[in-house]
Amino acid sequence: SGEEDLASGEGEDESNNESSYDLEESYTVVSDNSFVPFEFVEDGELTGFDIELIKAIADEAGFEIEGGEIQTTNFDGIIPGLQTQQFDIAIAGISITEDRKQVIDYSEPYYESGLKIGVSADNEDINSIEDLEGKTVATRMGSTSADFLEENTEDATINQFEQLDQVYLAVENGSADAVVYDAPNVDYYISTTGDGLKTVGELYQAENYGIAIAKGNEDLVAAVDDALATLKENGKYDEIYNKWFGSEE
Amino acid sequence: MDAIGRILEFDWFRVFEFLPELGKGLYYTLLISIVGLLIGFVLGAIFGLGRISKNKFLFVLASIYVEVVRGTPVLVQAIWIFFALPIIIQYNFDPIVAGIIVIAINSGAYIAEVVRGSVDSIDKGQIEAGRSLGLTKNQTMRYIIWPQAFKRMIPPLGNQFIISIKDTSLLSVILVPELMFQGRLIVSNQFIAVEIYTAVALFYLAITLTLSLILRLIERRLNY
Amino acid sequence: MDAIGRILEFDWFRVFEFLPELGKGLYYTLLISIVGLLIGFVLGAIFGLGRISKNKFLFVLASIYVEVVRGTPVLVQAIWIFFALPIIIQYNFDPIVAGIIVIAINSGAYIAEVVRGSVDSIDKGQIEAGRSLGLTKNQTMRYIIWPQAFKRMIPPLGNQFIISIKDTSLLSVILVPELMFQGRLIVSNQFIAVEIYTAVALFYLAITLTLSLILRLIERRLNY
Amino acid sequence: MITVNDLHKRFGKNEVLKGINCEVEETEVVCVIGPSGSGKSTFLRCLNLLEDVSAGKVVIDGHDLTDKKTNINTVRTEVGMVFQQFNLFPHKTVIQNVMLAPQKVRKITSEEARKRGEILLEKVGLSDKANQYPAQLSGGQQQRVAIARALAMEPKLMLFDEPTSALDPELVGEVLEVMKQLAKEGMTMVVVTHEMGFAKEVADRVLFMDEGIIMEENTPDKIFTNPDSERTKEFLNKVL
Amino acid sequence: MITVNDLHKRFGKNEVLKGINCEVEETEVVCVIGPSGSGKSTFLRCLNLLEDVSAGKVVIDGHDLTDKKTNINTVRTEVGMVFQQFNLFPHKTVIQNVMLAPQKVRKITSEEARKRGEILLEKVGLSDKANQYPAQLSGGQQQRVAIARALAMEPKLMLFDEPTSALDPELVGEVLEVMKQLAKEGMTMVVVTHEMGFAKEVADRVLFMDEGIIMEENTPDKIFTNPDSERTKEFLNKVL
Ligand SMILES: Nc1ncnc2c1ncn2[C@@H]1O[C@H](COP(=O)(O)OP(=O)(O)OP(=O)(O)O)[C@@H](O)[C@H]1O
Ligand SMILES: Nc1ncnc2c1ncn2[C@@H]1O[C@H](COP(=O)(O)OP(=O)(O)OP(=O)(O)O)[C@@H](O)[C@H]1O
Ligand SMILES: NC(=O)CC[C@H](N)C(=O)O
Ligand SMILES: [Mg+2]
Ligand SMILES: [Mg+2]
Repeated sequence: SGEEDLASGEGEDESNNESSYDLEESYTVVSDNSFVPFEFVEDGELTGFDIELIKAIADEAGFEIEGGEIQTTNFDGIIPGLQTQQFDIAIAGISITEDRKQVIDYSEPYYESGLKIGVSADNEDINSIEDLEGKTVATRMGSTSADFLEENTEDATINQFEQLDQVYLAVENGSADAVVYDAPNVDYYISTTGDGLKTVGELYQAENYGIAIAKGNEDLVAAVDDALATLKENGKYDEIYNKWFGSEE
Repeated sequence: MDAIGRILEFDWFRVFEFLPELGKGLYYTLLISIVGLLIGFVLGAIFGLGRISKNKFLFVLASIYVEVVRGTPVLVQAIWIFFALPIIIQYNFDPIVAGIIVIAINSGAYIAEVVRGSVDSIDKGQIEAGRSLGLTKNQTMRYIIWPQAFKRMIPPLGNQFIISIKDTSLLSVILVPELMFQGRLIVSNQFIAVEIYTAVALFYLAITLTLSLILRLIERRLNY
Repeated sequence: MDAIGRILEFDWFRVFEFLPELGKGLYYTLLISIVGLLIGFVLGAIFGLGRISKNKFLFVLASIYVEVVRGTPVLVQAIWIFFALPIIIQYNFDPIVAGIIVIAINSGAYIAEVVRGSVDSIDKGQIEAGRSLGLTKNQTMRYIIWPQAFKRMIPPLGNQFIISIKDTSLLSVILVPELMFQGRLIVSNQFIAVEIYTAVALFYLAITLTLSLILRLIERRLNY
Repeated sequence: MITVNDLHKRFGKNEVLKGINCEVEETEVVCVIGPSGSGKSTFLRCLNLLEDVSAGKVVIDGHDLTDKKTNINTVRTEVGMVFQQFNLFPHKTVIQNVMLAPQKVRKITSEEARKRGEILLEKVGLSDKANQYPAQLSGGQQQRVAIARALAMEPKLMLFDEPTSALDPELVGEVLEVMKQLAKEGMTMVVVTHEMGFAKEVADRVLFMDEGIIMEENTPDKIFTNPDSERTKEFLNKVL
Repeated sequence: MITVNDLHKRFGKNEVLKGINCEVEETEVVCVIGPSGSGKSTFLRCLNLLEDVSAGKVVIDGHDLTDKKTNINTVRTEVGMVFQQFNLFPHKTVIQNVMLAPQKVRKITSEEARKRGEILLEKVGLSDKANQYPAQLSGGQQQRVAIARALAMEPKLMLFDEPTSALDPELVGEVLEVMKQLAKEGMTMVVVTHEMGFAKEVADRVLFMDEGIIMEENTPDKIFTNPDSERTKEFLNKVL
C-alpha cells in the first residue's frame, strides 16, 4: 500500500512491521525495581536481561519507550498499574498465570523459569518443600512464590516482604529459615552476593515469563510477539541471553 | 456522572469473601496499638517526668529521645527498627514484636510531651498551696499535682490512641499482618484494589470515629 | 559492647556515594511538601471557615471532609488515591502529582481545624467591640478577627509543615521518588540497609529540627 | 433618647431580664448598680443589640431596635460602648484603634480620621501613646483609649459596662476623670458600675437592678442615704 | 514572732525588695498596703520561703529561715498562707482539702483529721459544704475554706495575700468577717490588702511599701489621717 511505501522510504527494514499494526508512537514501560539478573540498578543505571530485551523489542517493533526511560515500581504495584492503564507494558520476570490473564494480557513466553528453595549454607534440616512445615519462609508479596507457598504448605509461616533484598537478608540473618523464589533469581543471588546461602530440593512449579501488556492493546501484543520472534531468529535474543546467563544451553 | 456509575459497577460483594482476612488484620491492628500504647505510656511517664526533672542527665536523655522520635517519620523508624537494628544487635524481631516496639517507642515520645504539658499546665498556685501547708515536694506531686495532671492527660492520651491506630497501617511495610497489610495482600493476589482499599479505609474510619465519640463522652464526664 | 563495635564496622563512607540519589529524594520531599501545603492551606481556609459557617450545607461538607481525612491513615489515603481512584475516574496520576494531592488533601483537613481553632480562640470581646462600633460582620472578620487569628495560625501551620514533611515518607509506597523511596531503592540494590536507613533518618531529623528551630524563632518574634 | 418597654431576655430557659421599663433623656447620666448576675450587662447589651431582645421594645433616638427594618449597624454607630475588658484591637496601634471604625464605616479619609483621632487622644490625655500597641499600656490607659475609640464615631449615647472593675485601684481615678468630663460636656450616658463615689457625684439617676428587674430608681442622694426598697438597702450595706 | 533584717530579693537583675526591716510581735495584726508591683506579695512569700531570700535575715518564731540547717517544711507548718486566688485543690472535696495536710504532714489519723476539719468548717460557717467540690462554691466560700485549710495545721502565724481582691464586692464581707474573728482570737497575722476599712478596724500597725522598701510604718489612725510620707499621702489619695 501507499503507506508502506512512505514508511520504507526511510530506508530501514525494521520498519516493515510498523505498518502492519496500529501502534502509538511511544509506550510507558515499567519494570521491577530489583530482580537480579533481570532488572536491577548498577552504577545508577537500570540494567539486566529484561531491560536489554525490552529495548531490543521496542527497536524491533518500532515504538519509543515513553520518557526515554523505563520506570520501576514495587513488584506488587505492577499489575495494578497495568490494570489502571498507568503503564502500557511491563517486563519484570512476570510469570504467566491464569489468574493474571483475567486482568492483563501477555506476550508469548520469553523465558522458562521455576521456583527454588534457598537456605542458609549450614542448614541441614531443610531439603524439600515438605521440610518447610513449621518453619518461617521468606518470599515476596504478590509473587507466584507466595501463592505457591500458600497452597503447598500447611503451617509454615510465610513472611511476604515488599523487596527481594529484604527476603534474602531475612534468611542470611536467620529471621527466616528459607526463601522460596524464582530459580534464576536465587541462583544469581547466591553466585554473586549471597555466598552464605545454598539451594536445596528440585525445581518446583515450572513457570514461563511473559511480557505483560495492559488489556485493550491487541495490536501491541501482536507487535511485541512478532518482534520477539524476530529477535530469536536473528540471534539478538541469544546474544542478550548469553550475556546474563552464560551459554549453557 | 460517569465515575459514580463506575463505582456501582465494582464487585463490592467480593469484600465479604475476604472479611476473615480483614478481621485478622483488624485484630492485629488493635492488639499492636493497645500493647504498644501501654508500653508507650510507661515510657512517656518516665521521659515526660525526665523532661521536667532538674537532673541534667535525665533531662538531656529524655530530650534526645523525644526530639529524635518526633523528628523522624514513623515509617523510617519502623524500617530502621525492622531492617537495620537486627543487623546491629544481631537479633531478629518477629514482625509483631517489631510493630509493638515501633508503636511503643513512637507513642512514648508523644506521651512524654503530654505528661510534661499536663503537669506544667497545673496552676503554680497549687504547688505553692501544697508547699505552704508543709507538704514535701514529693507529697505535693503525688497528692496534688499528679491527680489533676492525670485527669488532663486523658483526652490527649485518647487522641494518641487514635493516632497510633492510624500509625499501625505503616507497619504493613514491615510485614505486620495488620489491616492495611491484609488489604495489600488481598489486592496483590486478587486485583480488586478499589473494593478492598475502600473497605480498609472504612474500617479505619469506623474505629477512629468510634474512639473519638467515646473520647468526647469521657471528656464530657470529666468536666462534670 | 558488641553492638557498638559492629556499628563502627559498617561501611559508612558508602553513604557518600549515594548522596546524589538521596539529594534528589530530598528535593522531591521538599517540593511535594511545599506545594502540597500551599494547596492544603487554601483547602484549610475554605473548609475551616466552612466549619464555623452558619450555612448548614457548607458545615456538613466541611465536617465530612475533615472527619474522613483525619479518621484514616495517610498511607491508606495515599494508596487509595494512587491505586483505587484512577480506576474510578479512569485517569492516572503521575506519582509526584498523586503525592502532592495526598499531602494537600491531608494537610488541608488539619489546617481546617487550625483555622477554625484560631478564629474561635479570638476573644469574643473583639467581635463585640467591632460590631458595637458599627462595623459589619464581614468588616469585623476582615479587619479584626482574621489578622489576629492568622498570627495565631503561624505556629500550628509551621507544625503542620513538619508533619507533612514526615508524611511524605509514606509516599515511597506509591513510588514518589522522595527521600525514603530513594533510600529503599538504594538498599534494595546495594544491601547496605544500616548505613542508608540511618542516613535517611538523619536527613529527616536535620530538616525537622531546623524547621522547629526556625519556628521557635518566629514564635518568639510574634510574642514581642 | 432611650425608651425601654417591658424588655425580656431569655438565654434558653433562663430568663435573665424579666420586664425592664426605663427612659433616659438626652444629656442624662444614669448609673446602674446591682448584685452580680442581676442582668446589668445583659440590659446594657440589649441597648445596642449585642444581644437580641426576646420580647418588648427598645427605641434609641427614634430607631426601634426590635423592628426588623431598622439597620442595626446605623444605630450602633450612634451608640458607643465601653467594656470591662477594654477589648482594644491588640494588632493595631492606639491611633489605628481609634481610626478604624470612622474609616471603614463612615468612609472618611485616613488623614481626616487621624486628625480626629489625635484630638480625641488629646482629650483622654494620651497624645504621646498614639503609636504604641495596647499591650504596652496600663489598664487605665487602655480603657481611656477604648473611650476615645467609641467617641470617634461621634455617638449620641455612650454605654459603659463596669469600665473600672478590671483596673488596679490606683488606675481607677484616671478613667473616672475622663468619664466625668464627658458627662459635663453633655453626653448621654448609661453606666454600670460599682464605683458608688462616681455614681453619687455624676449620676442624675441611679437604677438598682436585682434578678432581672429594676427594683428601685432614684436620685443618687436618695438611693444612697435612704433607699425605698429593703433589697437596695441590703445590697448597699454589703458594698459600701 | 517575725524579725526581718535587711531583706533583699532579686529576680535576675531586677531587685524587687531593697532592704526590708520589720518586726511583728505575737498576736499582732499587721496590714501591708502599697501600689501594684511594690513588692508586697514578694515580701509575704519570703516569710515562708516560697521565694528564697537573696540577702538578709528572716527569723520566724526562732527559726532562722536563711540558715541552711533549718527544716523549711517544719517552719512552713507553723506559717499558714492564704492566697488571692484561693488555690483550693479542685480534685478534693472541701473537707478533704482541709484534712490533707494534717494527715500527710502531721500523720494524724483520718478520723481525727475529719473531726478537726469539721470544727474548722463550722468556724468559717461552711459545715454544710463539707462534701462539695471547690468548683461548686462561690469565691467567698472558697476563700473561707482556704482559711480553714491553713488553720488545720494549727499555725502560729497567718499570711494573707490580698485575700479579697478576687471576690465580687458583695462577697468581700464574709471573708473579712472570718479574718476579724481570727484576729480577735489572738492570731498573729500579716495581711496584704486593699481593704482600707479592714486595715483601719483590725490592724495594730500598717506598713506602706513602695518600690521594694517600707516607706512608712504607723498605726492605722495615723497613716490614714495624717501620714508622714508624701508618697503615702499620694497613694492614699488615689485609693480612698
Ligand atoms: N450568653 C449567655 N448565655 C447564657 N447565659 C448568660 C449569657 N450571658 C449572661 N448570662 C446569664 O445571665 C445572667 C445575668 O448576667 P449579666 O452578665 O447580665 O449579669 P451582671 O449583672 O452584669 O453581673 P456582673 O456584675 O457579674 O457582671 C447570669 O446568670 C448569666 O449567667
Ligand atoms: N517570679 C518572678 N520572677 C520575676 N519577677 C517577679 C516575680 N514575681 C514578682 N516579680 C516582680 O517583682 C515585682 C514585685 O511584684 P509583687 O508581686 O511582689 O508586687 P505586689 O506589690 O504584690 O503587686 P500587686 O499589688 O500587683 O500584687 C514586680 O515588678 C514583679 O514583676
Ligand atoms: N519480579 C519478580 O519478582 C518476579 C516474581 C515472579 N516471577 C512472579 O511473577 O510472580
Ligand atoms: Mg456584667
Ligand atoms: Mg501581689
